[in-house]
Order: sequence, then C-alpha cells, then structure tokens
Amino acid sequence: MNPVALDGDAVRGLLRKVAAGLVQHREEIGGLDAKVGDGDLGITVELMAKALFRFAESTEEADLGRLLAQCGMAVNRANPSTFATVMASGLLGGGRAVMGKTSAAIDDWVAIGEAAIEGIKNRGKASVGDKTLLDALVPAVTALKAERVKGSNERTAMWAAVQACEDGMKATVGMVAKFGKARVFQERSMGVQDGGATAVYYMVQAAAEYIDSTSMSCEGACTTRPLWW
Amino acid sequence: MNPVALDGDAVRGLLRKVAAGLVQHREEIGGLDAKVGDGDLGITVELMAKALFRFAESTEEADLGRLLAQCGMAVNRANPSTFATVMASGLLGGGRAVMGKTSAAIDDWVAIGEAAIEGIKNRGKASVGDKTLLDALVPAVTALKAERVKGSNERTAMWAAVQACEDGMKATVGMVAKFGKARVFQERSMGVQDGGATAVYYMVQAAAEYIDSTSMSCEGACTTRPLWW
Amino acid sequence: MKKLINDPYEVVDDTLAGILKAYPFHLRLCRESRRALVRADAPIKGKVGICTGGGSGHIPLFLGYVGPGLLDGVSVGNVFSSPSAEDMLAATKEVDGGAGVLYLYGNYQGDIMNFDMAAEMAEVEGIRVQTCIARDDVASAPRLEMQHRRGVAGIFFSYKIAGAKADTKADLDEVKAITERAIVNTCTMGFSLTPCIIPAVGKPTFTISDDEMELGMGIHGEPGIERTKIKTADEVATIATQRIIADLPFKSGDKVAVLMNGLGATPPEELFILFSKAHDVLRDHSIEIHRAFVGEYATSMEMAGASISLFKLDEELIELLDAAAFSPFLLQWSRR
Amino acid sequence: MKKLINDPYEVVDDTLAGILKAYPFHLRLCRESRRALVRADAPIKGKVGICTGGGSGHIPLFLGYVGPGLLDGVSVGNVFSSPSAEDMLAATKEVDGGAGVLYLYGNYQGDIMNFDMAAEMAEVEGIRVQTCIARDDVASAPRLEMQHRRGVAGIFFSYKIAGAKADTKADLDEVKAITERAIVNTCTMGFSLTPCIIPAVGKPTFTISDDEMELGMGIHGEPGIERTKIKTADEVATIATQRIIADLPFKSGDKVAVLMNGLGATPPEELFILFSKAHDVLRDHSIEIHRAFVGEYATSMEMAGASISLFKLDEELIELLDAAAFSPFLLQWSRR
Ligand SMILES: Nc1ncnc2c1ncn2[C@@H]1O[C@H](COP(=O)(O)OP(=O)(O)O)[C@@H](O)[C@H]1O
Ligand SMILES: Nc1ncnc2c1ncn2[C@@H]1O[C@H](COP(=O)(O)OP(=O)(O)O)[C@@H](O)[C@H]1O
Ligand SMILES: [Mg+2]
Ligand SMILES: [Mg+2]
Ligand SMILES: [Mg+2]
Ligand SMILES: [Mg+2]
Repeated sequence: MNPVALDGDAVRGLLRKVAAGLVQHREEIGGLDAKVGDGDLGITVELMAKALFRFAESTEEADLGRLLAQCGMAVNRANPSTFATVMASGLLGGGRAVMGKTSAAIDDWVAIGEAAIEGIKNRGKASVGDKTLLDALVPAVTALKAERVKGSNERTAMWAAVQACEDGMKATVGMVAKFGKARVFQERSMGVQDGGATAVYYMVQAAAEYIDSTSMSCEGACTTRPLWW
Repeated sequence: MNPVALDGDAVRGLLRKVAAGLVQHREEIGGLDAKVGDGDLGITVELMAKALFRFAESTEEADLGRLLAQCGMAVNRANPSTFATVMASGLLGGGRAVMGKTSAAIDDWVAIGEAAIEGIKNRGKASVGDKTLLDALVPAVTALKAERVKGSNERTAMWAAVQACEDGMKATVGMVAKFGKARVFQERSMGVQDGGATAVYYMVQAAAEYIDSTSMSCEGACTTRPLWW
Repeated sequence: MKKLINDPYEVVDDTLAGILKAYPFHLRLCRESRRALVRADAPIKGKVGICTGGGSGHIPLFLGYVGPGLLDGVSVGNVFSSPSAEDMLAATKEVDGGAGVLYLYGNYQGDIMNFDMAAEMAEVEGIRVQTCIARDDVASAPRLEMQHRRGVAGIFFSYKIAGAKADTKADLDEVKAITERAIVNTCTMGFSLTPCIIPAVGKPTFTISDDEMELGMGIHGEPGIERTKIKTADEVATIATQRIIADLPFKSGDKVAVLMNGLGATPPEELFILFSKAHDVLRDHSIEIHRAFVGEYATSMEMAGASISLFKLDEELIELLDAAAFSPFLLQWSRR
Repeated sequence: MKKLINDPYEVVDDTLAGILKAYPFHLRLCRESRRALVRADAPIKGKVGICTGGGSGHIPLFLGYVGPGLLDGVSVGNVFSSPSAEDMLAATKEVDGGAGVLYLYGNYQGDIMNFDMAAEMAEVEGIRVQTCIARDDVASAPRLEMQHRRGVAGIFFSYKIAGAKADTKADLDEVKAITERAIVNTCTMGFSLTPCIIPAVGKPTFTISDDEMELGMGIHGEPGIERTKIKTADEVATIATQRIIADLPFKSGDKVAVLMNGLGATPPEELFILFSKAHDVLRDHSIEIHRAFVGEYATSMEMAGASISLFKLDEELIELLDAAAFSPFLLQWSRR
C-alpha cells in the first residue's frame, strides 16, 4: 500500500462521504438530543450534511487551509446550533494547521485534528469528560497520532481512530452533561449517549471508509448526488 | 281518583322532580347539543336543575304567578344560555296565567302551558317546525288540552301529553334547524334530535311522574336532596 | 382535560378575580353584578357609553376591550353562554354618562335575548339604549341573509370605531350609525385544526381527525363550509381571503385593515405565515393594506386555528381606526 | 403534526416575510442577512443600539421586541437554534448610531458562541460591543450558579429597561450596568402540560402523560424540577411564586412587576387564574405589585403551559419600566 495523501479533490470527496454518513444516522442522533436536549440535533446534522455536500460541489479551492476554513463558515451559516458552531470552530482551527498546503498526508491529519480540538475548546470551554463531542473526537485523534508514531499505515491508523472514537462515544453514556441544553438534566443525562459525540463517531467512521476507498483507488464513489438529497 | 290541584308546596315538589329528571339526562342532552351546537346544553340543564332545586328550597311564595315568575328569573340568572333564557321567558309567561292564584287545577295547567308557549315565541321568534324545544312543548300542551276537553283525569291527560311530547321530540330528528347555533349546520342538523326538545321531554315526563305520585298521595318523594347535588 | 384551573365551575369567576387583581387601575367590578366590569373611571360624563358582552372563553374578547378609546363596560356569562340580562343592566347603569348607551355584541341568539331584556329594563330606569349586532362571519350565511351571520373576531374593528366615535362626543344615533357601517364593512372567515374543551364539560366540543381541518368554523366550534384534509397555509389563506374579497365586494384601489387572529393554540409564527399569503392575494387584487393586526384578538381557549378579517375603510373610518386607545389586554394604538 | 404552514423547512423565512409585510412602517430587513431585522428608522444617531437574537419559535420573543423604547435590531435562527454570527453582525452594523451596541440575549451556549464571534467581527469593523446575558430561570440552577441559568420569559423586563435607558442617551457602559441590574433582579419559573413540535422534526420534543405536568420546564422543553400529576392552578402558582420569592430574595415592602406569560396553547383565562393566586401569595408576603403583565410574551409554539416572572424594582427601574415604548407585537406602555 502506498502512502495516502489528500488533495483538494480528495478532501471534497471526503466531505461528501462524511455528509452521507451523517444523514444516514440523522434519526438516531436527533433522538438522543430529544432525550436530553431540545431535539434539534437531527435537523442540525441534516442541514450540516447538505451544507457540506453543497460546499464540496461548489468550491474549487486548492489551498486546504482555506478550503477547511470556508467549509467551517458554510457549516455555521447553514444552522448555527451549538453542534454546528462547535464543528465550525473545529474546521476553522483545523484549517489553520494546513494553511498554504495543497496536499495532506497522515502527519497533517493529526495536526488538523489537534488544531480542531483546540478551536473547539476555545469556543466551547468544555473538556474531555464533560459529555460532549470532545469525548469522541479527542480519543480518535489521540489514537491516530499513536498509530502514526508506531508507523502504522493510514488504513490501520484510521480504523484504530474509529475504534477509539466508538469507545469514547460509548463512555459518554455514563457521564453527566456539564455543557449545553443537556446540562440541566444533571444525573438524568446519565444513561443517554451524547448526540454530538455520536455524530462525530459517524463522521470519523465515514472518513475511515473514504480513506479505505481512496487507498484502494476507488475514488469517485460519492461524487453523484446521494439519494437523500 | 280525586281531582288534583297543586298548591305552592306541590309546585315546589314538582320543580324538584323536574330538576332531578333533567340532571339524570344531562349527558344525553349535552351530547345532542355537541353534535349540532356548541355542546354547552348539558351544563345548562345541570345549572338550571340546580337553580330549580335551590329555588324550590328557598322560597315560601304562595302566589303561584309570582312563584313561577321568580323561578324564571332564577333560571335565567343561573346560566343565561339560549335554552335557559327561553325557559325563563316561558316561566315568566306561564306565571302571568296564574297570577294571584294559590292553587292550580288542570285548567290552569293548560293556561300556564299556553302562556308559556306565547312567552317563548315572543322572545325567541321561532315556530313549530323550526327544530326547537317548541316542537316538543307545543304538542304536549295541545294534547293536555284535548284530553281535558275529552274529560280525562289528570294522570291520563298528563301521560297523553308525555306521549305527544315524545312524538314531537322525535319528529325534530327530521327537521332542519332554523334558530340558534344549530342553524348553521343546515342539512347536517337533519338526523340529530334537538337537544332543547329532548330536555323538555324529560321535564314533561318528570312532571307526569310527579302528578302520578301526587294523585296517589305519595308526596314528599323528592324533598330530600337528590344524590347528584 | 389538561388545563391550569382550579374548579371547572369556577373558571369564569377565578378569571375575573385575576383580571381585577392584574389591572386595578383600569377596571372595576360593577356594584350589582359579579360578572360585569367597567372602566375604572366610568361613567364619562356626556360621552355615549358602550357596552358589550357574551360568553366567556374568548379573551381578549370581551373583557379586554374596555378602556379609553374603546368600550366602557362588559358583562360575561359562563363559557360560551350569554351573561344574564341583570348582569348587562348592572354595567349599563354604571357606564351611562347621560348620553345613552350603545350595546354592541355578536350575533348569537342567547346574547340577543338577554341584551333585549336588559335594554327593556334600562329604558325603565330612564337610560336610552341602542343596539348594534356584529355579524361578520361569511361562512355562516350568504350576504343576502346577513342577519343570520355569526359575530366573530371582526367585531374588533367595530369596537374600535364605536369607541373612537364616542370619544368625539358624537350622540348616540351618530355612534350607532358609524358602528353599523363598520359592521357592514367587515368580513371574517375562520378555520380550525383542533377542538377546545369547555371546562365544565371536560371533553372536546367536537372531534376531527389528525389530518383534517374545518374551513369556515365558528369560534364555538360551529361547522363552516367544508371539512377537508389539512391544507398548506398558503392554500388556506388564499381560500379565505378570496372568499371575503368576493363577498364584500372589494374593488381595486380599496383600502382595508386586516386582522389575522389566532384562536388560541396556533403559534404567532403561523399567523404571520398566513398573513404573508393574504397580503399577496390582496396585492394581486390591487387592494391596499392600510394597517395590519396579527395576534390573538378573539380566542376559543385552546383551539388551534385562525381567522382572517378584512375591514373596508373610508376617510372617516381610517381616522377613527388610527385614533389613540388603550386596554391592558391589547395593543398597538399608540402610533401607526 | 397539525400546523398551518407551507414547507417545514421554510417556516422561519415565511414568518419573517409575513412580519415584514404586516409591519413595514416599523421594521426592515438588513441588507446583508435574510434573518436579521432592525427598526425602520435605524440607526438612531448617538443612541446605544441594542441587539438581541436567538432561535425561532418564541414570538413575540425575539422579533417582537424591536421598536422605539425597546430594541434596535434582532436576528433569528432556525426553530430553537441560534442565528449565525454573520446574521448578528449584519444587524449590528445597521443599528450602530456611533455610541456602540449592546448584545442582550438569553443564556444558551449556541447563542453565546455566535454572539461572541459576531462581537469579534464587529470590533474589527470598529463597532464597540458589550454583552449582557439574561439568566432568569430559577429551575435551571441554584442562585449560586447563576451563570448556568437559562434565559426565559423574564428577559422581557431587561429589554424594557435597556431600551428605556438607551433612550436617555446614556452611554454603553451605563446601559450595560442597569441592564445587568435588571437581569439580576429577575426570576422566572415555568411549567408545562404538553410538548411542542419543531416543524422540521415533525414529532413532539418530549412525551408526557395525560395527567402529568412538568414544574420548572424551560422554553425548549428542557426538564425542570419535577414531573408530577397535574396540580390545580392555585397549587402551581403558589409553588412557583414562593420559589421565586425565596430565591431572589424578596422582603416585605418590596415592589415588583409581575409577568404571567403563556407558552402558546394556554388560554388567557388560565393565565388570569394563575395570576390571581400569585397576587395573593405576594400580598401575603407584603410584596407590592407595581404593575402586571398577563399574556404571551415568550412562547414555545403550541406548548401548553405558563411561566411567572418577578422583577424587583427600585426608583430608577420603575421610571424606566413605565417609560413609553412601542412594538406592533405587544403592549401596554402608553400609560400605566
Ligand atoms: N461546550 C461544548 N463544547 C463542545 N461540544 C458541545 C458543547 N456543548 C454541547 N456540545 C455538543 O453539542 C451537542 C448538542 O448540539 P445542539 O443540539 O446543536 O445544541 P443546542 O440545541 O443546544 O443548540 C451535544 O450533544 C454536545 O456533544
Ligand atoms: N328561538 C328559539 N326559540 C325556542 N327555542 C330555541 C330557540 N333557539 C334555540 N332553541 C332551543 O335551545 C336549544 C339550544 O340551547 P343552548 O345550547 O342553550 O343554546 P346556545 O348554546 O346557543 O346558547 C336548542 O336545542 C333549541 O331547542
Ligand atoms: Mg439540541
Ligand atoms: Mg348550546
Ligand atoms: Mg352556548
Ligand atoms: Mg396562544
């Protein structure tokens, strides 16, 4: 297997794949937010997915840093709920890590992930353990980095990240929410998996699938309008 | 069987009996008004019954004319819906027919009935055939008068009135409402028995039962507070 | 029955108690009735007094329309039933400032019979009374049988005109004349999605399936023109507006005031969505909106639905409509 | 889902279209956003501009509080979600009359993050921005953790105070200071009987049995203190009023304004029944009601329920509360 590097087109393909993954799980994610929140997270992920897809279709930007930053603005504009705003802050942060680059290899992925986490923490003030999407995202990036240090290939590294992400997501079940509309549920929020963490899990999973397909040279799988459009 | 004449006490007994008869059929009557009206007739007959009962308990009036007029005011005050206002107009009218009297025999009953009908027509402008309580009340009074002319005794006359009242009530099923909130239902009001006519039927039936008991000297049957109080 | 009440039979009296506690500077109870309120400063000497009344369950109708530039007195009955003639008389006596009293209320038989009785009693007391009966509901009878039309939310415009005219110290006949003009110039059509519950009855006044609505329904749930599958806001607004335009009739260049009234459970958002389309239909007929009112002006407790009223204006009516007025239940008269 | 709408995804834009058609003399759309409105006469030179915003589905919150003596600009997001920072910036730019802009909105994370971003962008444009965050919901956190309290209907009082203060041409820091005082002096407790439906979701936000209610519920259906069997109006009003009195805390002789707010489907009659009891509880604590507001001031679409807010007054706050103001969505400011 050759090293995988993503250029602008590949990132656009990845965004489409992630969008499709989100929409597929819209009901499940919305249902979790309805249990301990205001129930709008399903709409948010749907609108976010549409925004990602539309953005991927409409841009030709080659600079990956600008591409991610613009993507963040598009996501925030589409539906500026907490989740989307936090994701937008992550994209804006992540973009900063690859500003000026036109291709991103696995080292860049780690840098993007770490910068995204920083952007999210700056905006939302939450930490790991507060029952937010950070509980899924942070372990995923940590695992990716660890695999990279071990010298694993991209597919192995990504699937390790998916596994860590899933564990993190599942761990939110036992947490008490400290942020957002779920906060007031206090102990009642225990036992319900965090909706935002769940959404991140499906995004990371979709990304891993895209890397699979890319590294096996089956790009183009997601370039036609998906059924749910 | 001796001729039956009603004094103030007897009229009070009769009012209580009528009140009990109304309350017993509150649901049925209200249900009819809900089908072609605003559904409040059940409450109206309940409040009217309570007012009748309370009035009968609270007055010592011997003049039957004044007794009926005061009863009319009490009914109107209790819940001045169309039905109660029309009934109040009937009681005010009926009272005029026995003003100054302290006892009413069957001839007076006929006179009260005819004057009540006039009072109701003056206030409400409806005629027989318009699908109102007049369609039950007018045949009842006509039958009572006819029996009186034939020389029937009070019980026979009253039960003939009940029969005519029932026929009149049932005939409203086939009529189209010309007055009140049922009017707008137009043809849709056909097939539903008139709630006001139904209430009058149960009132006339209760009156006949009371005459039965009176003529068999079992007064006092309704002097204790009824269960529904 | 999900209601925030105490005793279903005390709903009206509890409501009146709350109103008097909330707005003691504006309203006072009548001496001779627990069911009649008047302006705190009634009677206004030399001004025609205006009284309304009707069944409870429609706030701000009727209790909310008492105030400067509006009405002087009001009596209410039980939910959806008329007040008694005695209640009406009590208000009449306390609002007469020597210039007589106008009765202005909706076209319902129970109210008519009781207001007529009250007027007879008032004449005995030496108070001159005239009567105007609002009948704006186009769905309840064709225009040729206007005497059979129900009075619904459009009475709001007649109230405003009568109140403003009386404030000019016009005499009783003049106030009656312009109020009649306001009544004839007003048409309303309603539509409902859900029933309401009379507290003392405890169950819905009618049933309707989850995918149905009633076009032309009255404010007590009286049926209208048609029961149909739920339509979009645009469809409903178009049907209602066109029906009213055809009825009145309006011609291009006319000026109107529009009332988009919510029946209770319908969110304000939906009223604006409906208004948006009504506006476009009027524009397409070159009818000019002088002024719009969007909100709850005549409710039916927790019923979901709305009504649209058009009020055809002329120079004098515009001046009276725009005149200052105040009630703590309402709204927006302080400027255009 | 029984709603009078067109496309569930177009509810917000259709609503805004209706508002602009209904009240063109009062409001205009911002040049750079479809989701931001300002006073028709904005900016007012030399006056601090006040902007609010938040999720849709709460009318008259937020759109209805723009007008003379109140706010200058507003942006709204989708139902129950924040507007974007760009929408907020668009309004900010159009209301700045040179004296800076105050952001005044409810304590929700999505709104905070976006308003913070907007403030950063506004500073870049040379507009000074200060922020006040309303947090009046006693049920959402104890007083010691007031930074975690949700903003609910009581923001109404902060709006009025901020608007009246800005009208005196006070500077940005002065307007911020008194607005903070209004926020700290306001407590609200809500209670709900039924859920509401986000149009694009199409099903209720939560379920609750036919004989249950939730005490302390937030305006998006967030849970509160307790789910219980339905209580009488008197019980609910007593619990809520006492909880607020204990929280603020009030002492005998204090003056307050009271807001009895309907969440949407609850009839006005029930609000007055609730108010009646709240009044009596306050009287028993020798707390004087300076002024009462009963009606729909912050809704949650078709949710049934209500909230009560107390606003503790002092001389300056009374003067500002009673000052004239106007919005076509409201009100009763023309006199006391
Ligand atoms: N401060 C925060 N930092 C990071 N993520 C957060 C934060 N607060 C909430 N979240 C995430 O956002 C999700 C809820 O998003 P959303 O439904 O859009 O919120 P809201 O409806 O309150 O705007 C939560 O499930 C959580 O994962
Ligand atoms: N003009 C009338 N004259 C006599 N009876 C009438 C008249 N109009 C209606 N009614 C009777 O009144 C009944 C309805 O009474 P009610 O429910 O109190 O009316 P509402 O709810 O309109 O006040 C009808 O069933 C009918 O029998
Ligand atoms: Mg949410
Ligand atoms: Mg009826
Ligand atoms: Mg009735
Ligand atoms: Mg409402």
